Amino acid sequence: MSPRARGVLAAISGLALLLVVLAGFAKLPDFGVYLGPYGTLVDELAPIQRKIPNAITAVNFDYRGLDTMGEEFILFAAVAGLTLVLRKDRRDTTDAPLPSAGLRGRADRSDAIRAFGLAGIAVTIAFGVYVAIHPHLTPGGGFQGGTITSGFAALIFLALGYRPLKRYAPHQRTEPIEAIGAAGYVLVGVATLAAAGAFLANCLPLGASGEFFSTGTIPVINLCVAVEVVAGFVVVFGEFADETRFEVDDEAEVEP
Amino acid sequence: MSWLPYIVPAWIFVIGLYGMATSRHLVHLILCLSVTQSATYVLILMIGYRTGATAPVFSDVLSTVRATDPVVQAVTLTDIVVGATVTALLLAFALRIYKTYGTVDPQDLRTMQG
Amino acid sequence: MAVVQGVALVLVAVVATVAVLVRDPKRQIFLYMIYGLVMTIVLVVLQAPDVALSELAVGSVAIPFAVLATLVRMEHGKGK
Amino acid sequence: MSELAPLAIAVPLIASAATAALGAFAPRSLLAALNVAASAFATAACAVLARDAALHGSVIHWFGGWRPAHGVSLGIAFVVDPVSGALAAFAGLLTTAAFAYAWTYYEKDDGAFAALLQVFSAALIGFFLTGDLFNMFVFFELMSVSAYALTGFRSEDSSAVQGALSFAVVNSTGAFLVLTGVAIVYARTGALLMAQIAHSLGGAADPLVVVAFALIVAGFLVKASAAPFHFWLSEAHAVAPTPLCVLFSGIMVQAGLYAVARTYWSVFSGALGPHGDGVRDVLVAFGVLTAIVGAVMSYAQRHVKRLLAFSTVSHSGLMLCGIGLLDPRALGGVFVYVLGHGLVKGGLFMGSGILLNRYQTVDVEALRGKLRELPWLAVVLALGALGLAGLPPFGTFVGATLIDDGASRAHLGWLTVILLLTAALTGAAVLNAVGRMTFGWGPPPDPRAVTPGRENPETEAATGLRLVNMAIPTLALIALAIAFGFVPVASTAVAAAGAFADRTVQEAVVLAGGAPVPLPSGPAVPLGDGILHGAIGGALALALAALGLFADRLPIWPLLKRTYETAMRIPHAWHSGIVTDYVTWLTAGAAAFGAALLSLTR
Repeated sequence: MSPRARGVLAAISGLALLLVVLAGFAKLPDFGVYLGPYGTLVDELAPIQRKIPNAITAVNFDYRGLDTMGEEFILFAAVAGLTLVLRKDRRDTTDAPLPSAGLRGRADRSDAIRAFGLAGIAVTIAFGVYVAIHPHLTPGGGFQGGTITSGFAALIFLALGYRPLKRYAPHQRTEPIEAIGAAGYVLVGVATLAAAGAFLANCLPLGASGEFFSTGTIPVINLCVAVEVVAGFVVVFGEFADETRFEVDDEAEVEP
Repeated sequence: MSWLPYIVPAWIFVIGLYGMATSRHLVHLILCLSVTQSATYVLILMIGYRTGATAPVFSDVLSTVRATDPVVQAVTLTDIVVGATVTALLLAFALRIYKTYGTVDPQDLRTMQG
Repeated sequence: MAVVQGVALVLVAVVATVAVLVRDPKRQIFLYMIYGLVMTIVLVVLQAPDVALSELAVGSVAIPFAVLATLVRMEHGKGK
Repeated sequence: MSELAPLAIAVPLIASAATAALGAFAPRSLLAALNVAASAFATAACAVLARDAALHGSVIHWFGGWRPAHGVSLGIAFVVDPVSGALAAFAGLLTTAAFAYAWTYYEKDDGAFAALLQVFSAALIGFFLTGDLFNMFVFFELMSVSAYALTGFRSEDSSAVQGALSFAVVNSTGAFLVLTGVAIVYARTGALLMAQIAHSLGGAADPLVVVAFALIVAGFLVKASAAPFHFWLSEAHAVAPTPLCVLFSGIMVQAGLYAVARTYWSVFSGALGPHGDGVRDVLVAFGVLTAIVGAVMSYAQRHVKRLLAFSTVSHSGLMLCGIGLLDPRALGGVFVYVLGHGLVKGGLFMGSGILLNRYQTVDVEALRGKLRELPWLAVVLALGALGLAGLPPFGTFVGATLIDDGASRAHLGWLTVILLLTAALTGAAVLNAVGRMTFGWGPPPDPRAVTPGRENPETEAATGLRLVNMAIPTLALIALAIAFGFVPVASTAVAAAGAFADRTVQEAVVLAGGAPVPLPSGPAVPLGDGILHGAIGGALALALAALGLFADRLPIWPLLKRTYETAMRIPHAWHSGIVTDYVTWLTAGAAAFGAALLSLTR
């Protein structure tokens, strides 16, 4: 199709799809009215059954823990695929250095930027870890905290440069850690299957609601998720940073 | 007529599709795909929303305040992270294609015709 | 609350439209980051703080980082 | 016994993570053994579950131990009925075969291929076994993402990455359609467990239910490569590593079809039952279109892997017709067909992999006359071609017989003819290629046509041990495909499809904890007509292949050739290789599918 023909067809069929979808949406319950028994029941039961104040975490890591396990492996597969495509390719074709500076022209990275960067990195890690380890008490968890924490790798690269990234977040070494995080989740499932007769069923003492060591298996699973998400995103950042690597810069890069 | 807010996710979904269909740059196309996906988050969270309710995080166990649906939030939460990694995977593909062909205009990439 | 929600929803639809219709990825990525921020606000007003945290980290840091790195690499011409 | 259900996915996943973590250090043979063992375990576990489900009724595993309270489900269940168990076992079997075939395949790889393939197979198994609609979506995504990564695996070949990108863009969009459908059905019912959704939907359909069904099914049809959602398939197959094509064509596409059947029968059949005729018409129409487009395009290919890929499109259309008839007998036929077709197609792809390995190309014209060096392979490919055409005793003919029965019961006699013709045409496409490659028959290619260059060989040249290693699984699959026709499965399959389609029993067992119902014995299935049909199909395939090979000796050849080439310009133009075109077709197809369902179920 010519671009014009495609544009016309896309506009017409997009409009048609919009109408079809809206025909269904028109029969949705009014906005702000939630009828379903599922969520209501979880809201009622989670604090009692799991001694957990955060019902979302209870769904994520217990009631629908299998979904989360699947999502963990989606992350795992996507990161593995990305690494495969980028790294193999760099090895095969682009060993020669590229001519000019990349995302971070080192000349214009002043001391002030470095200082802000370091502060930002510290705050990011602190906040991320805090969010990651308290999912059973407050909003947060391995996914949210993990993505925030991994932002430190991006900040190192942006504020300090390529070499510090390689030194403080060596992503080739975090890959096995990512796999371990993913495997950990499944192993918890297998262990609980052996101990309690159902995959991912809780078999640890629940403790008192609101305490750090409470809610049984949830903190364990959360830790696996956090490890995997941090490691996974560090790999993503590292791989893309590698793409903008130019040897000219590597020579002149200053350690912080 | 309180279903009118649902026009928003439907619109985002379709405009994202339109952007993909008419895209002339793979990175643009991938970001449009990501916009299309975000329509599903909005839709799902709107469905679980209840007027006047709080987030389903109870500071005290015997809370009587109504809360929104935790299931939809759990579902969306993991999906966002996954969406991000898939986007990253697609960007890696686009980059690889660029390195070979020197172009990322879908119109110029027709080696698979047939 | 209803007004805030209405405004946020309309805003997110508008920003999405603009982010899609801006064809140049170098400019689109900044609109995409704004879209991520607006989306975060929508998630907050829909009482989903957990989701909002994720969206903030992903939509405003992770994806833009990958996109910018990709675009920088593409500035330098094809390999080999 | 239900503990086996979660283990069937847990063991491959652990093997995958272990392979990824140890890939750089552990010896290759150890990793290969680990992966074959994990796949074999998963296969056996699913087979045991399927057998158990047939003997004692559905096997249910509640994750986290959360059984439904007061008829409301809190968690996720794996619900293994004979059909889902058997298909999961088949997925495991093909994975095991693929691992065996790839044993010495990627010697420079640090385990990523095996790790991803293992995730892919776990996702397939989970997809078949789950009884929860959102969980099904999760496994759908997991299957897709690992498949994208695997498709782009040979990234030194840039067209592989291009194919992977098309695949990923189109399939992700399909997944969003599914998710939107799941979301609105959740808004209506507040449930994600299929049995509970079905219970809650009751027997009434309104536009919301119809649109939810349309979106979910349209999304799954992307995976099932129904026209006009099929464009990604030939690109992904053409470039994906051969062991993967076996799984893509053998079971992944069929997983999409399974999901269509599952969605209809387990979730929507109560609500949409009164509008069954409308649903049937739409599904059969899309199925017929797919069967024809796939067959015609298959016949026009000279790249063997693309040829086989389009033939998969055609057979997927045939199976979609079988599902669309909404008849348990035809549905049983579809399940038999999945197995029969998967074995044949798997064998054919493995054969094409041997060609690629030995000659660094799968272009038919480049291989003209070369296959004489490997006569056994020519025989295998020709046998496979006849299997595609449905010649007895290949298992495909049993499935086709049952689907034909369903068609005549629905008074759609014409459908039988179309399915026979398209299947024969896909067989003819392969026979045509075999004739050219072995004997150098057929008119020479148009010199104006571009000759595809050498492809990147997937492995070191196949000599000695490696050739044997690739030949054994190839021969095994074709042999199994023939043997399968002698197994009296038809009657059991119809009974299993009946149980699969029985929503009320599923609700009682899953939701209310009722006693599982063992599989009743199925009706007798006379195969006499089917053998005749199959024989006609085989003969037609030979005739059509001969037409392609020897028509240049006919006096009307120039006219014939010109007409054919002019007519083929249209479908060739559709398959433009431009990903944005595919997104446009997907949008148009989804809109048309939804609009047709809305108007026919009013």
